[in-house]
Amino acid sequence: PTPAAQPPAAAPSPTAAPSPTAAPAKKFVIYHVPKAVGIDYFKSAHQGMEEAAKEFGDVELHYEGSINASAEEQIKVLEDIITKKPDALIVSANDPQALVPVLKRAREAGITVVTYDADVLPEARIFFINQATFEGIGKALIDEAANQVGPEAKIAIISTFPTAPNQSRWVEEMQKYMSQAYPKMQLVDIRYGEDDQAKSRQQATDLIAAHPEVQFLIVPTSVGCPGVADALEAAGKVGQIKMTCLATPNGMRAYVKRGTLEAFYLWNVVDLGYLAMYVTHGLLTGEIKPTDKTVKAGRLGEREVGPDNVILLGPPFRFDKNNIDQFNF
Amino acid sequence: MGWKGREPFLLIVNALLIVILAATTPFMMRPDAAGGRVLDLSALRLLLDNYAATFIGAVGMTLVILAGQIDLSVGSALALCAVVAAQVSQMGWPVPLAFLAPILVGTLIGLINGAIVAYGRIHAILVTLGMMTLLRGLVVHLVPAGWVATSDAFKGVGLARPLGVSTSIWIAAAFALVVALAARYTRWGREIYAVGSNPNAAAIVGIRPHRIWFTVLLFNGFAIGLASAVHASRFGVIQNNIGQGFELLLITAVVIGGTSIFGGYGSVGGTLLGVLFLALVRSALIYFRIPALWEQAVYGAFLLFAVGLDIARSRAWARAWRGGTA
Amino acid sequence: MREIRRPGAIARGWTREGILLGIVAGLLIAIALLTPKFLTATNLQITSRYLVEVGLVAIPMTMIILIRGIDISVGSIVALTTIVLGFSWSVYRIPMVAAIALALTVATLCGLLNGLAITRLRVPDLVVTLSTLAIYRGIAEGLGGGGRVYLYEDPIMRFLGEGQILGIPVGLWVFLPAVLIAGLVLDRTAWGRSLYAIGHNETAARFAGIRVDRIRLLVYTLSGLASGVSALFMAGRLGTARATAGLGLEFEVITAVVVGGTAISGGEGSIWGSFLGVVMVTALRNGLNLIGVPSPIQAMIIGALLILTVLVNENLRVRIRGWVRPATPVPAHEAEPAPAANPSPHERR
Amino acid sequence: MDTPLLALRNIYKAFPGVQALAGVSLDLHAGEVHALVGENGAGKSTLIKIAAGVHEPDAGEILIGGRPVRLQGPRHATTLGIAVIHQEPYLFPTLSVLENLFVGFHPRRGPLGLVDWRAMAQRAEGVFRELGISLPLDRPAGELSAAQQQLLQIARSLLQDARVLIMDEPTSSLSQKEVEILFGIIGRLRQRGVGVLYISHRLEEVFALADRVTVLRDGQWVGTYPISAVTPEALIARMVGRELTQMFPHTPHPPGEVRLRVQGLGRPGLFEGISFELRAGEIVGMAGLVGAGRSEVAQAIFGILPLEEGWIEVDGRRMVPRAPWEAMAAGIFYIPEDRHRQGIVAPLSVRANLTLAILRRLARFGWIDRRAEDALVDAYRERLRIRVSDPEQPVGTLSGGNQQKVVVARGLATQPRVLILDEPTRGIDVGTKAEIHRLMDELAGQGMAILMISSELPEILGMSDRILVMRAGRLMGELRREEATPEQVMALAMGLTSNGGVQAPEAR
Ligand SMILES: Nc1ncnc2c1ncn2[C@@H]1O[C@H](COP(=O)(O)OP(=O)(O)OP(=O)(O)O)[C@@H](O)[C@H]1O
Ligand SMILES: Nc1ncnc2c1ncn2[C@@H]1O[C@H](COP(=O)(O)OP(=O)(O)OP(=O)(O)O)[C@@H](O)[C@H]1O
Ligand SMILES: [Mg+2]
Ligand SMILES: [Mg+2]
Repeated sequence: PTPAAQPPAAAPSPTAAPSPTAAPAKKFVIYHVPKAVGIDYFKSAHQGMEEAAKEFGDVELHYEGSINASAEEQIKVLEDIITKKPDALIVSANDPQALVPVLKRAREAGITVVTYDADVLPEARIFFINQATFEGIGKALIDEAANQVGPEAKIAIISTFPTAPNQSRWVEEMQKYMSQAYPKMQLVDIRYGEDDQAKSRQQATDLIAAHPEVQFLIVPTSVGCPGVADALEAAGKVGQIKMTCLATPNGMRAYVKRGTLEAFYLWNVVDLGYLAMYVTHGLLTGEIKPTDKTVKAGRLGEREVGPDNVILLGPPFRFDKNNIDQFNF
Repeated sequence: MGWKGREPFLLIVNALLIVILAATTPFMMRPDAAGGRVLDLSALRLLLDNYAATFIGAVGMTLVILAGQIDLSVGSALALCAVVAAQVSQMGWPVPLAFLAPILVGTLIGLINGAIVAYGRIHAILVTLGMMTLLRGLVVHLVPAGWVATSDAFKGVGLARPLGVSTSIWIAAAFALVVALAARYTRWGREIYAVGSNPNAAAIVGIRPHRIWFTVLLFNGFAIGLASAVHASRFGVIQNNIGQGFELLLITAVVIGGTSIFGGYGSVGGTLLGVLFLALVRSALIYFRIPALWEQAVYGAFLLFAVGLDIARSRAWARAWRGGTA
Repeated sequence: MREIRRPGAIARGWTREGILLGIVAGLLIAIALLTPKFLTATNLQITSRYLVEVGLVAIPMTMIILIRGIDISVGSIVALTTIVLGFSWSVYRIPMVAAIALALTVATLCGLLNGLAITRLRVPDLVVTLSTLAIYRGIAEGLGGGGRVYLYEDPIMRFLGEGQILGIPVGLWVFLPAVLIAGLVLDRTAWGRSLYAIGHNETAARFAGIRVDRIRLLVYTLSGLASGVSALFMAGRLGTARATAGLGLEFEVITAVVVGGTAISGGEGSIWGSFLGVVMVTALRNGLNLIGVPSPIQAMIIGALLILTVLVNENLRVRIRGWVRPATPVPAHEAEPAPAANPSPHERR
Repeated sequence: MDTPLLALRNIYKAFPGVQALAGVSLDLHAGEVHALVGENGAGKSTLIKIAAGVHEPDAGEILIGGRPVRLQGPRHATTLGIAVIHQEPYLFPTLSVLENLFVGFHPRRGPLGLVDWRAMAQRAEGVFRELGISLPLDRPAGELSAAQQQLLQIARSLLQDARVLIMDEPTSSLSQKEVEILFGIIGRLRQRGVGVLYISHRLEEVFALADRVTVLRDGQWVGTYPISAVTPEALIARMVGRELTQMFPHTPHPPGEVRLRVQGLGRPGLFEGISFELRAGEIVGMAGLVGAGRSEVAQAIFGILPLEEGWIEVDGRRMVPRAPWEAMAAGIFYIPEDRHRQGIVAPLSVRANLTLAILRRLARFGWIDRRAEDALVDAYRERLRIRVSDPEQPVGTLSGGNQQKVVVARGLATQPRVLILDEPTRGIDVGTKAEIHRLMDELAGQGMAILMISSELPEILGMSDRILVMRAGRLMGELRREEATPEQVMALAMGLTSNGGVQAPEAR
């Protein structure tokens, strides 16, 4: 419960091949820096990147990150990577601002910086590959609640940390959309599971008991989602209280099949990685320029570049019992 | 020592908390269809259920602290054991084996901690600090995907409710009872207190402090193994960051329960009441609708206030005691 | 009677620091040999910034642990300081210098409050700082409202975070003198001596007229101040103020201090040791990153190395210690690393 | 006599920097009380620690019941029937008195061998009855007074039903009454065939109890004598290696102005209505039985125990000290009785311990002047004959008496205007005792006001200009040097008669 306990020396590093020494042909050295290692979501994105890298053949891709998803540790990782002078960085940022100085330094050192999944301030990167807009996700989740329990649903949110950038924005957008589209819908409480499944479970347990009127839970985090689903199962509330999440298919497959939740949302993470790699590679070869208004991305086709150099992958995807077995990430 | 221990105080505070919660929130009394209020113990049961692993871990930690040592590796050990439990259950092993495997792993970790402390002659805080990092690295390394699923049969054990109470609570209660009795009535238990109170004096009366430290760390490993089996059997998936901050939670519960952090004084009962206190306060914050942003601050203030109150009380009583009988 | 040694106070406890110095030196050489990137100016500059942030807090932490206390609220003090700094500057638009002064005042007050609760209420150190760990961070979260402030534009903050004087990061200009002064104070002054006496036997120290409570209050206040200063450098480096700053800092600091040879049972240790501990932990991480070890493996290596270092240090030291420790009578067959009788927790004060 | 219960043959033991024992032999027979005497640091405690399995001898042989044994540790010695009261209190401060009595050999019962708390309580009550004491069974031992801790240790050793009982200065913090009870018990044990090895610096105890006496000097065996064959003077000469002149070097000084006035001091439950004066150049003795509350009064004056009633006046300035440093600033210093808890900082060096209370005076701008410190340490080392191979040696490795000397030296070094000494010569050998007394006399001569708390009647009678007697937290009366007799002091202390118009208060 106290957030202070992290392994003191959990830190950064690379996974892939040993450092480039004598490559015959010039290869682009690209580091993929996720929020943290050991999370399947980023592994899936990496899979997409590898797929694209294979298509190019001239990319040496590394996967490096800290054990904990914290901006401080991510900065340490980044600084050590910059020391190695790679060609490009693909980053999912733990903090939109804290990473700015270090990424700027990277750019000053001539390194191409692209963010995906979680952005930093535009000045610190060239493109941001956006999986889905905040508005789109807020809308999808709230609509799901309205569809399942009606436009007057009493809902509650169980998020990660109050300081988590993406989650805070999603929550914001949900509230905004809710008041516009379903003025009678009511947000009863917001709780934070701190990216810890036991904590998420406890918070969910207490929340549904403390607010017996709650009908629908929204959990915009793949870490918290199974914990909340477990809480519903343990409390015997499955069916009475419904829920939806942002989560990955592999993690939630069993719950969906059991009927603990009907559907959840995400985007195709593999495609997200694929797109990020295409954009990065294009920047390195000069095929894509920072000022371009559209980019081409292999099997995905073409994507538009929005304001602030944001490239959108597409709308969020709804996973349910019928389609979940088509995905493996 | 009765008037000095924290047990009576915590008992009263916990009872008060429960009564207030029951009277003012849907904690135990929920509205029924007719508009009245009916007794419903499910929230309390779920609360105990969610903290069952904490109870078990805290009991183990109590012995370690009583003996004058500390174990910071419990969080990482919990994670490793839980991951093992999940994987074993996935491999289709029978449920009892899935329970046994994490216990074995935990005991092995305890054995290593204990052996280094006893034969390396260094304080457990140093060993377990290193172990905490090492094991967490191992867990992330073993579970690169971030999580492993538990089998349905295994999870079913955690959700089963023989005689209306979940298996987790049965296990925790039985474990705590046995350890509480052992601490008071076995030679080992008393030697733990003696070594924690004064290892030199213990050596003079023929107790081997290092042997005691070895055994409590070993035992704590066992306790963590058990805790993680209980923990894991309640989740559908086990994430590799599980148990982060567990050590601090256990230590908090132990010292709130009145055990001296320098060893030699305290009780298992106090620790149990300490865990219950922490759990109730955490939940109360939600029932009382404290905004989540201020939760931490209120929680901390509550801890400080409660312990401060108890210390003021025991000082006042000590004074009265002296004045009264002298 | 044999010749009387007159070793300086530094030399008296030297063995432990000596061995650690050897280990750290060996480690640095090993890293430098394994990766040429380690000894580059940029790398050393960047790494030294973390060193400063952890090291500044490690100084008062060493003193606190010396007197048998502990302060695990430091990370939360960092968070609160950062939030106060950022929000007073951006929301209330007060000048950065004033915001810094305000932030440092708040940090010092946090330390002072810890000290007051410990000395006045007589609540054990661990309980107080466990509570304030939650309280201070809670207030930071509450004040920050989950938001953040971007500090990167401010020149003072940028200077703290990235500035250099004579090619040496600003932080080091504060940290190294602080280490030197604190180290000498502990070794050579009456005040420093008192810390050791309190750590070993608080009652006896009190009977000798040492103002135990005032000292305790002071070291906790210092801890608050140092956390505040550390927070400034951290905020400068991150260019951001938000409530998650300093999460887990207490563990890093305590690790460095105990690896540096300070005994958590009090009375033994030194600033020099803690300094080496900080260097070791920081260099180890940085080195492993540069070598390219994946982070889970890294964590395992660091954990194992910590244990190994302490094992080697303590056991070599025992071999060559003479009477570094009291040879309180102990069974011939049981060497005792543990301290003598713990004073009763109910010891009347 | 048949085979000795315990025999030590040609024992050697060295510690870093010192040869503690060099070829010492000793045997102990059934039903015998064998006294062991020698100066501080002579090696007495080391010898019995070897017999108790605490230390391993470098060379030599231990025979128990005639059979040579190699002791594996203290528990081994215990199982062979050896019980020891160590000079340092080996207690468990956080554990109850009851538990302290039994740690290491809890009575157990049932098939599971569970600790039998009821039997423990019963046996404890039994041994307390035998000793004529009562200690609160559920109180943590760390809260007991030094005297109570010593009684606890004695009770503990009696509970072990040993054949050999070794006592290292068991009476050092006991007063006459407790000592007599202990002697009664030793007498009974002797009849039961128990052999008692008895260490004491109080020669009158040695002569009252012992059958034979062994003298150690500098770790060497000097000789073993039947008690009838030696006189106290001869014994001292053998211990010290020279003749001692005067035992209590007292020269009365004309008392000067009032230095300390104590008015109506009270802390209900501990002491009440304490009023007296101390004049410059005076040594005032404070007598009483153990637990009379003398230490408490002294500690209240020194600001350790918060006062609830009354005040003190130092050189005419009224104050209520709330902390020792406040009392020190006013010119008061207190040398505590409980050297382990309140006196030494065991792991720190002799030097650091000795100067602990005057660090500020030794410091220039906060930095300690090492030269001045060393000079001071050397001076007191010589003066009090502190036996230490190197001032950097941790105090905890000194012999008990030498630790006490360091504590006394620390107090003397503060050069206060009012000095309170609580059992200052406890555990100190006759030679140094005289030296400390000489120092006190000298300091009084220089105008210091001295209050000496002591449970040793000869010391009280020999050193004091006036004697205050306390009983049960009250001041029972005051005797002038000329009129004081041992009987009068004891009578006041035990509340038997009244003297000089002072009426004994009701026992509480
Ligand atoms: N653990 C130890 N380490 C180093 N020196 C020691 C140790 N124990 C005892 N000594 C030394 O051995 C010598 C003998 O000490 P011992 O305690 O036997 O004296 P003693 O005769 O009992 O004196 P006292 O009457 O003062 O108690 C002393 O010089 C003492 O400093
Ligand atoms: N034999 C005993 N039984 C019960 N209580 C005791 C006994 N001896 C001492 N006490 C308690 O301990 C308190 C302090 O005892 P302490 O021996 O310090 O008194 P004192 O007069 O200062 O003794 P000393 O003669 O050692 O200086 C007393 O107030 C008394 O309540
Ligand atoms: Mg002795
Ligand atoms: Mg006394």
